[in-house]
Amino acid sequence: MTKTVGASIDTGTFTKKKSQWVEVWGRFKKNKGAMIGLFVLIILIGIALTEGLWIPEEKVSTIVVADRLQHPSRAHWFGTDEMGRDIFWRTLYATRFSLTIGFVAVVVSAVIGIPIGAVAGYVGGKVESIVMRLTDIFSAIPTILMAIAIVSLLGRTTFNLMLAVGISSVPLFIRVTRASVLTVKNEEYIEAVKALGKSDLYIVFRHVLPNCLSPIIVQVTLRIASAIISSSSLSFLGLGIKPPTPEWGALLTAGKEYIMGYSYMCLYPGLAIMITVLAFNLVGDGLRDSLDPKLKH
Amino acid sequence: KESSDASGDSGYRDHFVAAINTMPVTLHPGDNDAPIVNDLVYDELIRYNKVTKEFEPSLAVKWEWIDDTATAFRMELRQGVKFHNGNPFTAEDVEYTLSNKGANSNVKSAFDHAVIIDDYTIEVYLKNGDADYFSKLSNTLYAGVLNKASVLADPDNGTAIGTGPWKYDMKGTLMGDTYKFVRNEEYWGKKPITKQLTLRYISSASSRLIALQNDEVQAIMEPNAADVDKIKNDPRLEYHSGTGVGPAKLYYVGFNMINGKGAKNIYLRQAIARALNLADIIATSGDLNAVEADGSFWGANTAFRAPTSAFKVDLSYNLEEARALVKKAEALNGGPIGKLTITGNTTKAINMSMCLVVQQACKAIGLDVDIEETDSAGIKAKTDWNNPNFDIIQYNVPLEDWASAVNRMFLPFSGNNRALLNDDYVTNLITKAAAITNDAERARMYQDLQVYIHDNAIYVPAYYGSRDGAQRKGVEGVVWSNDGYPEFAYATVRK
Amino acid sequence: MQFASSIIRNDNMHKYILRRVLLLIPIILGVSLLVFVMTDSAEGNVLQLIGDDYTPQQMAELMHEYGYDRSVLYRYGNYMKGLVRGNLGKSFIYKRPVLELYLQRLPATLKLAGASILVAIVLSIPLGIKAARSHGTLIDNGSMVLALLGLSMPNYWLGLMLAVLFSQKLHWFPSGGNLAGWKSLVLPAITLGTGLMATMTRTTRSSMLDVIRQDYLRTARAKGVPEKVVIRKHGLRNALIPIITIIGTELGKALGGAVVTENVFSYPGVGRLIIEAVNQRDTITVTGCLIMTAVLVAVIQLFVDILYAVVDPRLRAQYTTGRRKRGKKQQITTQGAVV
Amino acid sequence: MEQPILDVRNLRKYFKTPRGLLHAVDDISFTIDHGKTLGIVGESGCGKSTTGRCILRLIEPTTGEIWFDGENVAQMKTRQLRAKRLDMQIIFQDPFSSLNPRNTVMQTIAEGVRVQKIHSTETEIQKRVLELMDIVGLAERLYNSYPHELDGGRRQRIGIARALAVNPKLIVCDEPVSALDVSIQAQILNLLKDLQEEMGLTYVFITHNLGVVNHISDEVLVMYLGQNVEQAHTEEIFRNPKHPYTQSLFSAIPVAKVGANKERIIIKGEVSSPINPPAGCRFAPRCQHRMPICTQQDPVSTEVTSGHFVACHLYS
Amino acid sequence: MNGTKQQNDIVLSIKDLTVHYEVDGEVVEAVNNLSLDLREGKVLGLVGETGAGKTTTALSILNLIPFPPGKIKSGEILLNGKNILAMNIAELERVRGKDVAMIFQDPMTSLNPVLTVVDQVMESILIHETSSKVEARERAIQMLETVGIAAERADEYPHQFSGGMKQRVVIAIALACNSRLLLADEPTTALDVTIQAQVLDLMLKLKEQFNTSMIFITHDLGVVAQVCDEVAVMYAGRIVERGTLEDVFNHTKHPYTEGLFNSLPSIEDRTARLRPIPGLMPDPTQLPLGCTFAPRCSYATEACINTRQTEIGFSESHFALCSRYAEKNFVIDRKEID
Ligand SMILES: Nc1ncnc2c1ncn2[C@@H]1O[C@H](COP(=O)(O)OP(=O)(O)OP(=O)(O)O)[C@@H](O)[C@H]1O
Ligand SMILES: Nc1ncnc2c1ncn2[C@@H]1O[C@H](COP(=O)(O)OP(=O)(O)OP(=O)(O)O)[C@@H](O)[C@H]1O
Ligand SMILES: [Mg+2]
Ligand SMILES: [Mg+2]
Repeated sequence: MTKTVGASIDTGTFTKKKSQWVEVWGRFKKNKGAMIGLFVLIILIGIALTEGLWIPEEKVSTIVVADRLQHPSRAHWFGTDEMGRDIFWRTLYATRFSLTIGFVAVVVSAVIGIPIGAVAGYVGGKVESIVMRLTDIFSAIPTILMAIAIVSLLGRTTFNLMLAVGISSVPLFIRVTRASVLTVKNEEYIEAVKALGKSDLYIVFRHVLPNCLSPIIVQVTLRIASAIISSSSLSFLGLGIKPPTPEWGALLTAGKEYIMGYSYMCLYPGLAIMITVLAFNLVGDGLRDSLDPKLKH
Repeated sequence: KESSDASGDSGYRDHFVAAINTMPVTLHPGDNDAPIVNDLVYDELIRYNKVTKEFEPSLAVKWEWIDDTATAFRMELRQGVKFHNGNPFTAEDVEYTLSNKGANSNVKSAFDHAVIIDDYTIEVYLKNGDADYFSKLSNTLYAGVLNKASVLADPDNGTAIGTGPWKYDMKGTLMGDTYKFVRNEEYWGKKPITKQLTLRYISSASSRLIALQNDEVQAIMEPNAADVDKIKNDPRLEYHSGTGVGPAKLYYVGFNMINGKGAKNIYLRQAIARALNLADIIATSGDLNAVEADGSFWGANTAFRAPTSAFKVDLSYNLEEARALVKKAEALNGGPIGKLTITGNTTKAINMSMCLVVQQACKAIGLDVDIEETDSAGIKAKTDWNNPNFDIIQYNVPLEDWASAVNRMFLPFSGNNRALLNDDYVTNLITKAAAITNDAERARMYQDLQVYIHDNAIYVPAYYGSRDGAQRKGVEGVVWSNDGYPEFAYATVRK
Repeated sequence: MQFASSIIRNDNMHKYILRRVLLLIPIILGVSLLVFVMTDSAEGNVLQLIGDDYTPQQMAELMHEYGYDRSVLYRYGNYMKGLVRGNLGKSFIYKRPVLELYLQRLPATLKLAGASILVAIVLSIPLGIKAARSHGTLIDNGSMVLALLGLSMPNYWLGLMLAVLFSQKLHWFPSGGNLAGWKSLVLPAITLGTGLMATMTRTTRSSMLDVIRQDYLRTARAKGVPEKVVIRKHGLRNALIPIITIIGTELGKALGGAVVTENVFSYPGVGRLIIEAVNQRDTITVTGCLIMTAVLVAVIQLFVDILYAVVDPRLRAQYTTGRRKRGKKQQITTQGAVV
Repeated sequence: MEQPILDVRNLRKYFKTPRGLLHAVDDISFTIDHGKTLGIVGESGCGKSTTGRCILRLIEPTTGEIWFDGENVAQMKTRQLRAKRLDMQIIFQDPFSSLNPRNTVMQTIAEGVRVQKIHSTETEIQKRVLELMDIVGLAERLYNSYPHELDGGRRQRIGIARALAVNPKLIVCDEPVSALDVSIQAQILNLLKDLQEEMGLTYVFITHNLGVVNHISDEVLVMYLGQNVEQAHTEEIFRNPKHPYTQSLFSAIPVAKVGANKERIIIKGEVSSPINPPAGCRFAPRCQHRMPICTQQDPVSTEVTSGHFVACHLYS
Repeated sequence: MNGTKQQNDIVLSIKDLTVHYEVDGEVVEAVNNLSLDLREGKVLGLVGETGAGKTTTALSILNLIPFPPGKIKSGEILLNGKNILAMNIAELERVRGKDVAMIFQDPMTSLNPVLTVVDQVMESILIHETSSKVEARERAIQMLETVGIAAERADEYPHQFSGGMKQRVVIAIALACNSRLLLADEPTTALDVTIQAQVLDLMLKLKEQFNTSMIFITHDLGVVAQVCDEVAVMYAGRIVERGTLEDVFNHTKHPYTEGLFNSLPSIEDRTARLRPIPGLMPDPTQLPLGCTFAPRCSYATEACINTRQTEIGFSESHFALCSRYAEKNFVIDRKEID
């Protein structure tokens, strides 16, 4: 075999561009809103991860009857609740619960939804139509109703709440994954890999799923946001987390009975939810824009 | 245009709306957890006057035991009373009310048969002695009188027919939300002034108050304790705490006496009892007029109350003593107690705060307690007699009718006994007392019962809950009672 | 609309509608089975709740009456037998036919969902178009921030705040119930509509942005079509297609969101019925309501699909194949050209 | 005579579609000798790619035999097939969708090298990848680039390198140059020709650019609506097209020469639907020479001169 | 043709047009100092590789460069003597579709999917010619028939048509108002050869019929040879060579044009090795300082790399942008064909 056939031809200019993720990050950085969202999220996640280290337990859960229903003051920045607990510390402490609920719910739905969607999209045929019919059935019931049904029937525990919110958004993940698998699987490089004699499993995990990542990542971020809202709505309806657990929805629910005279009890947890959800939405939007191939060209 | 009838007064609005926090669910009085509607539509046979503590005639004009063991009585009925559908009220209707398929089990389970002497005289025979039967008949939930003919003709809606001052307006009524009534123009008793009455079910206290301030409703049940000051300071509103003679409900902590950790360990139960600072529980209860329970279970009828001095064991709040009792309990147990669970019905926030206080109290004496949250059905499943599955329970019992309360709480295997007590001593006392018509003797027996229960810390009573309400200025005729639901039958509002 | 009816009269459309209606059957089967199986695994039983102070014998009778002494499948079978005859069973708690309860509540919920969707459509479409056309400007960013806020606000929270402000403080609208005519609808509709509006504004904007990039708009401009007409006639009609999908799914969401809103405002709709039923473990009512809601959503979806066909001629052709999605390789022409 | 490396017999591929059976490939037979190039030409949708994919069994043929190297690919078990596929590779038209955007040049090519299992250590693999890049004319510095950083020509080279990595005997080239500009197209064509010479590769070259087919193939097969209408040596078929479709097709090629495009046969109408096609010659609806028999009976492929096959009633 | 006549029949005159796209802080120099004239009834072929700036040039003529990111930096586009770039939007709308019409590159996407084809054809008639719907429709149907689409299919939607037919519809739209100038942007690239032949044939016939001037954009030299009278070869935003068909094809002057011809497989000599232009087009955001083609040019000198090319005229009609011709004896390898 002679050494080269066409090497001499490649003389054209080549400007090394940044790697894709660097490029995505570059676009993301330009989006002010997304950066603010990311900043807020990092703080929130930081609080969630470290709160055990610096938030005194007794501030969060000890009942101090004498301090009941104190309006915000220097001693209690956000006031105290009906059990005399400090709302500032509770709101802060709730970060972990609320984020965990959002994350776990989305992990539940992603872990169930993505493989099913991937298989349905990749295998196609009967499997696909059965899966999609089932998905139709599932999604004929509005998500929140579905979650209500699940939580009320399985029992009102935190775990079941996460499960319910998670399960109710499984159809979404199935759809999103399937749709992007469908486009990816028709790409010619998949066929090229097949021609190399690779197994389907290898192809799905090595080539198909990595290329479906963008819409899934975006969906995950946005779904965490809506999972936080859904779970707090359930709490509000009396089906979710119970008030003593420091979780924003539960704090708010406890506060709703005091909305007339002690509206601060609703205000701060409500703001916390809003800010968190907003941050996730901003980041999700930012990701969508920066991952969107349409904007690449 | 104003109606010209006698009770009509142009100074009053035609329509009165009240917000209630409890949801009437069916049209059958005996099957309805919310007697607030029952009192409007149905009449009881005997009326219990809470002030004089005497029975008064209602649809029955005369009643008396015809034996000594409280198993048979005769009753004479009011004549000329008409049901909403125009049917006359007769003895047949009474028999039917006590024995029909949907009849409340409180009356039905004791009912054996009836002998109708004539249209207005009836003899009723019970299966076993039940000295409280008359008091049961005074409750429209247990024995709101139905019209046999209309129920037989229409099993679904026929039960909506009563003899009471108000008739259901079925068109405007939306079960579970809005209950509309029109005045019964043919009522045998005192006729209401207002022509239309609407009860709206609003579950959130703050929403009820907003509706009141907005004049969407003219009276509300149970405002939030935290809002009471607001109400008092609002010139348009009036606050009413219950004016009845006794407390509405007893909130208590109970133990699983069958296989819970405290079942065989009296020291553990006593330790927990002594660890509870009732003042804390009350302060966090959200019940403004709550009263510390003084060791007895019922306040409705003082005649049955044991004097506190009769108690042999001091179970008052004392952490030192409580800790010592824990030591004893551990010794009895042969080692550390381990984790306990307290089960609470958390459908209402009040229950949860009580669980929290109990948890914190136990922590103070070195007991580790988990809270298990569940709803009513969950509680019922947990306290299933075959498979009870909890250590401590937080629960409450209504005190409107003390006799049933005592049965519900202490009678083993009664459907409602949530703390699972299976004690021969208690059972014997209760069944014996039930068959005694002599009040003094019964009172003594019940007092013994209380001492026993207290000293053994079988139930730890926490506080008597109250009922309250608020109304707009100009509202008249609402009876804000503490030991039962408010009565809206004669509610009116000045224009 | 005559156009629409002519489309429906089209034979293939008939078949398509029939197919869609038949699709309801598995949905109903699936939903009811799901609920039944889950009910069975729940701790505690509604009958224990009802038969609070029943004797064991009475309890046994009750259990028998509702088939609780048999397997789930038996009860499921029984239920389905009833369902075929349009009987959704009798509520454990209310002791009335579930269908009757549902139908009593449905109009209120439909009114609420309809009003909020209407509010959302009327406000969001112009706003979305405006935002897309002024892409990157203050108007665009401002409306997008607003939309995001609307999306991020828990709607029960919004509802509470609205009630405090407009009922308690200003006395403009009733704080709840359904006794004051259209006024009763205002606050709940705004509460429910805000989230929908947010989504719809965003969808309108992005779909409009998509369309603005399309070649056929350039074609139109090259013809000398005035800019306004370009947007209205060429842009909007194409942008409408994803918006219609969104309206369909949002209506479904509205029916779900109504549950929360109705409970904030004590509004007597299906959502409140469901929550009360859930609280009372009235599973048969929950089941019935879920099934009916699923059917309703499916029917709405059907209407949306028909609406689609009105707007998008490409889809009309699809009805001949009965498939919505067009495969990449299926763009085959059947027509021989006439030259 | 030497056995042909590829012998396709009566290949058919029907797709089920909602509107009916789509006859994408309908009874195609041909053979290719070692080291030769068979050009397949035809209009869009006539089944060229489907044929190519069937050869590698990337899609399952409906019926037919595909004898490759003495074995029938169409009958193979999955495992056997996977091994066999390494002797056959494919290069695609679209340089944008044929490379995984998340893999670097190295990763893409190495995937093929790894399959071979000859090179075990990472350094060996790396060495082999660099060697292959060199062969297809990719500068070493592009080693860690991603496809989106490269132009179409370079991307096409990566595709070629990936195919070469497994040392195939046969490469199906599915319009490898259609998406490229002429100057780049020429670079790739030269590369393919050189590779063929050096490595003795056999090509199935699918295209609709007749200039390219003329340049690169030894033999040409003209397809129309899933069927083989004419097949002959390249020179023969360009000099002497027999089938009316081939004639008009060839006359329609615009030639880059002043005054070269005078007499052209412009056929009317467009390709009809491949779904449930009626009996008879598929080209009949557009054919100038249509006879009654054309719409009744399928024409059979006949050898009009040595090695020149035509399926047309005019010649039978 | 005498001088004055020649001046009068100039339909389009582009002078010194420069168009840039500004994306992510980088400037794409899409069209640079481009000048050209088009005479009445003539077809000018604009050839060049992908990204050479052909479409950008055509869009500039309609003043339809998308802004942002595109921006016309300088230049003048005189259409019948009036400067398009100086017009306000109302004037532009009057010119577009009436005086100058455009056929777009991709027939699949340039038709509005939700309007019937006749609607789309009659739209420009309604805007520019008549306000009567009936009349406009009649004329639109006539136009459709002219391009070979039966009247009974006028009320169908684009998706019901094949690619070739869609392109005919696009042509019908462009021709609806008998514009004097037609810009055809690769009208046949997306089509199969046989269909391409049909469409080209049709366009030529129509051009004869209406005496339209045309800018025909393509990258297929074969098509140019078939339809164009004049040719302009673009490279990296500049016209590197222009002249009559004969000039450019037979007396090629620019090395890039030569490279294009050398890259084409020849029908006659199928074994001849192709001689492609090495390398790639320069990155339009970083155009070389000197001659943009110099890095790939086998004739390039040091001077070519460092200094801008100058335009050399070879005849009244034939120009090339190559500095080497300043040297006396410079010739390129490609033989002149007589
Ligand atoms: N997976 C598939 N499902 C259904 N139909 C298909 C599929 N793949 C191809 N077809 C159809 O089969 C026919 C032949 O397709 P094929 O891709 O082989 O054509 P081609 O000659 O390669 O066309 P092109 O020149 O456009 O690449 C076409 O009508 C196409 O629509
Ligand atoms: N909207 C745009 N934004 C940014 N850059 C653009 C845009 N449109 C064109 N360009 C750039 O301008 C240059 C010229 O593009 P143009 O479309 O005019 O080329 P072309 O010759 O028509 O190419 P093709 O043959 O691919 O149609 C290219 O580098 C292209 O990337
Ligand atoms: Mg192909
Ligand atoms: Mg272009």
